[in-house]
Amino acid sequence: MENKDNSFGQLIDTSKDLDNKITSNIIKSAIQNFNQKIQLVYEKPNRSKIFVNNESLVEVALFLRNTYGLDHVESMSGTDFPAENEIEINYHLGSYINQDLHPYILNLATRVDRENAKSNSLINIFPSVEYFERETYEMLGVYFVGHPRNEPFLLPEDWADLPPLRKDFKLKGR
Amino acid sequence: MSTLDDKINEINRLAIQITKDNDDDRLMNLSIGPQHPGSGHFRIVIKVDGDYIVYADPDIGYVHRGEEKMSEHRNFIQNIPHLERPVIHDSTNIIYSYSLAIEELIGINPPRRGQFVRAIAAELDRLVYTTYWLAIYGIFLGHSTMFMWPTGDRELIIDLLERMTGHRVTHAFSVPGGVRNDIPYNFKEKCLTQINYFEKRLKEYEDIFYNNPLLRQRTEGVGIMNKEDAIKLGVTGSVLRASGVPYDIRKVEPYDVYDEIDFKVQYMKSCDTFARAYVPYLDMKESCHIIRQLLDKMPDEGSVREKIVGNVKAQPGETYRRVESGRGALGYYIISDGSTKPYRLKISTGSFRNILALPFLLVGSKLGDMPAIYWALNYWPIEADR
Amino acid sequence: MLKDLVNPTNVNIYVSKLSDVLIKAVEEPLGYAINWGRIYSLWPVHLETGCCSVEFGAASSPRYDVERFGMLEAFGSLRQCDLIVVLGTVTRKMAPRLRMVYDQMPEPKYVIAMGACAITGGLYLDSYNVLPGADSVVPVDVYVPGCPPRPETLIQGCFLLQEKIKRSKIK
Amino acid sequence: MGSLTPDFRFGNFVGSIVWLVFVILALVTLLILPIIFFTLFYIPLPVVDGEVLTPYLFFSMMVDPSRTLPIVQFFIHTDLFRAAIFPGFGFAALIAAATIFVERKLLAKMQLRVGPLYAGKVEGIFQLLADGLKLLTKEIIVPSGADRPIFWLAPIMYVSTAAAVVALIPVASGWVVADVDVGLIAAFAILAFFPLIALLFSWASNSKFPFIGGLRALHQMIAFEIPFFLSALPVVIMSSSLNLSDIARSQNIFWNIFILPINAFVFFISSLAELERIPFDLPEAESEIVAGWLTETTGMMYGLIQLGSYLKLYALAGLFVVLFLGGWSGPQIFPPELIPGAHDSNLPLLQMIALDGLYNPVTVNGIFWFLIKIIIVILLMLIVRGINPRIRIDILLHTGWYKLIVLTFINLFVVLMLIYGGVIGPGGLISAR
Repeated sequence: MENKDNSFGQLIDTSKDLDNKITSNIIKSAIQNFNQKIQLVYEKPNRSKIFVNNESLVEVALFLRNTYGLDHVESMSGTDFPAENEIEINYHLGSYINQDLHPYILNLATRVDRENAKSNSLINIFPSVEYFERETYEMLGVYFVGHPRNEPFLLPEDWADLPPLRKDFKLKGR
Repeated sequence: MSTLDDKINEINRLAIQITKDNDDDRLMNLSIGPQHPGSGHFRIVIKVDGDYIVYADPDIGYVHRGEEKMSEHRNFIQNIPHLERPVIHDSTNIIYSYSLAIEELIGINPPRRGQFVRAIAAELDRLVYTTYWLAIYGIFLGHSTMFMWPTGDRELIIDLLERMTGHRVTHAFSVPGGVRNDIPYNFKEKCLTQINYFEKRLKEYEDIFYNNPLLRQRTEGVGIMNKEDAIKLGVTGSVLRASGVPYDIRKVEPYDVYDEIDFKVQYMKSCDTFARAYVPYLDMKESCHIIRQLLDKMPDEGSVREKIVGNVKAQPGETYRRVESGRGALGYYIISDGSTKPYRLKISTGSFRNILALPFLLVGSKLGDMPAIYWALNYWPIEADR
Repeated sequence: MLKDLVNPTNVNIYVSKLSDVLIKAVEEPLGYAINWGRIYSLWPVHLETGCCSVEFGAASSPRYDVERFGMLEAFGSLRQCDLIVVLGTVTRKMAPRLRMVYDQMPEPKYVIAMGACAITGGLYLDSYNVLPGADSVVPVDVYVPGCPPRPETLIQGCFLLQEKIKRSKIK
Repeated sequence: MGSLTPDFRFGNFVGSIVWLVFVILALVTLLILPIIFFTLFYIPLPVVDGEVLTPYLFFSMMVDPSRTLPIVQFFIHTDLFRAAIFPGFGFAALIAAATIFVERKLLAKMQLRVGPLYAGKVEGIFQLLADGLKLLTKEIIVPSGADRPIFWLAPIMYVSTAAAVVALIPVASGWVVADVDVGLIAAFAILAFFPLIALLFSWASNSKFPFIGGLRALHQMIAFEIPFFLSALPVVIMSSSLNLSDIARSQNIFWNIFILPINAFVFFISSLAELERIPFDLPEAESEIVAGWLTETTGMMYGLIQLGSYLKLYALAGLFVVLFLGGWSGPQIFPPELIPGAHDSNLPLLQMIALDGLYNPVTVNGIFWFLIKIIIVILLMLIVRGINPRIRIDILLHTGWYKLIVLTFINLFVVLMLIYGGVIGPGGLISAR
């Protein structure tokens, strides 16, 4: 899975030096701790993205929270890639405790199978992820194991169609 | 006072229990909303034991319009009008971070004067938003004068923005590459006059509203969310700053020209509802201060917009940009596949993150505190629903 | 002769004629008076369906002040209200609630569809969760266009509704 | 919506009224007058002052002032007039209606608005009429599962209870509907009915929010009734009477508010709580429990309850005036006669205009000062609404039980000390009697 060539993860701005050394330290130590399980996708000023195997998502998240104080989720989203038959889940982690990491956002990405979309919930590590995961569940149909409430949230209670953010859900007239 | 983890477990246990229809006869089920004078476009299902709330569950989505899906079918410029609709009274800020993200994807930089004009519009919009918020807070607490005064003064700032952009609330003013048009003639003087008047009025608001002993009694020591809980719940904006975390994106990750501006991050350490109600007020004061500096430092001439073609293609890649809106961090996560439309667009709004704190604050408080706690969360339902 | 005129059938006819005359005499002035009362006492329900609620709030601000026409802002219970202003987008989740609110209100009741979304769906024409207009859920009396309509436009819509009430007959 | 008439014009309205008048005239001339005259043939007419009272004589008596003024005088001293019109229901309802209008205008002016403007050509003075007409013709919805008799009765009970309190308020010396010796206790006893009606109605309407509102009303009553009684206790001690007229009369040297400022304050606050007005409008708190116990009221039920609550406002303001502001006492500013010399002249028209025999300068003076004072008190009650938010139920209970009761006792002890010191009270240094 992790050997796949990710066309969406190219570096956009490689010329600038990283102004914050801590951020690159995070990536380095994370990769050292979980060798082969973590893959660096890109590194930009104040932003970086790492790709994690779905099985080790929880332990990586726990490591990041406990070691570096990435304590809350700025955003969490899922993206449908029908060509690769996968759904990518992104957790944008930020920190309130660590003063040096205030401007920094780490994109923790993982991929699940599209047909049997099931991922481990991070709700016990980041309580702030609760509503984001519920939203992802109904918008993309990813079931979060360990999340207490996988149920409709934004959509009507009687929604019986495909999850709307999947690419094969067509809008009328489009 | 139990810890946050206990509360989370308790709420989840109750949620499961209620979905199983294991109702306790002692409790009364109340559905606050969507037609309720104390709710906006959403519903809170609460259970009360006497006057105490034992369970609260926000039921949002009444204005869910599928903006994220719709924007996959429109190109980058066409997306602007419908993306600003979630917060029509703070529309510059919600487009601000979109513009920043698209600028990063396309690879352009707005001219310096354009950055200043954009920042001025954003700060004025923050004033418009916060005065409306304050007005609704007044009416929620039964203070009808506090509804009328801010809505009246808000019109003056709206007049300024209308002169500047051409519409009352939905400006579509900030675009990728700068702002749509230059500021009108004599804008600077008008703006300064208006800001001076508004600061005088802010003082009067404090006298009639924040210094009112009844309001103090109602809000002080109510709905306490201490620093650790606030961080754990990942709240943002004024709610976070009222819990003693001085975190303002304008300061910690300055965008455009905010690194040249001298301002203080307003925060309070009392962690209660009064702090959450008072921090936006302090923000308004700070915004007036910022607008003065922006007007002062703005270059007198120069272009305000870097023109891009209508059907511009972005480089493939992804970006996450955020600004400090009236409700806190407002981020756009955009994935582009190199075409003229975004492949995936995700809006992470402050309201959606703050509403998570609502059940934790409501559980254990009294029914009478419900409107005070709810609206002090700086929550705008449409923005959360998108 | 007299016996022909005064038989039960004829008396019934006379009485009904008389009552017709009386009803006609009383109905018109009373009707005008009641209609006059209704047009200056339109209390809207606090039901917010979309983002036009901001401009609805602005319409009761000191500058526009809809209380001049007898409209009260932020009124409590829907049982005492006469007017629904559909404030913008009607989503699929909101539509049953909108209908429920309409059904619970006492007669006579009026509906104003405010904003492009409440008229046709507006910008959200192709969205999966938005109905193409509020008139598929509730009968609409007046459409107020704009995205969002300015408060002046809403006030003009209220004038149109008043005009409509003036011309309607009392039941 | 029904069919549309082609146009609405004021002319049409006038035309329809003319048609109504025409119909009435035609009916009177063609039907009613003949019937009257036929009956007059068979009925013996009464004899008044030695003359047979024919219709002609009746009409001629009506225009003779020497005969009509005594009739009017007799009429206004009947109990029916007092209960229905002057110091009773009609007068209070007029003041209540004026209060609603003034409240809306005053709040609007405080909030930099204009308030009602277009209903009625001058400053919207007919706004209330418009609201009333609309509410009269609204459909009345009875919720399913409601207790129908109580649901229908409660609004009427509310208004009649409010009218009962109004009946106890003396407007001037001798001008009171029910001059009972235990007037103060009766007033408090009747005032305690209101929360019970609220609770009954909220129970009868079979809905959740009204139920919470009714319970809140009961809580509020229990917390505020005791300071309410206690704040009136020193007044009773000082004037040694429970009769409201006697209490007002006993203040002709000094008003009670000068000796009992704290009690007057407590009484004012408690009456705000009794009235369920902001900041104490918890039973109707909109943002928390929709409209509280009024949630299920429709149409004229709502109108009646509003009328009742404003009647109550008048009654409590009147009670405040009687207990603390000296009732109707004030300097005599009205002349002994409306037109000097009218009593002695022989011109009947002049006597008619001067209301000879009807005009009593002391009474009119009393009514004038009473009205001035009551307007000031009502305005004070209205202004509180513009500058305060609503408070929470537990703060309210705490205020009632812990603060107000203690405050009343402070002033009570001061009064007792003054009485035992022989300064005030019956036989004191400064005393009314």
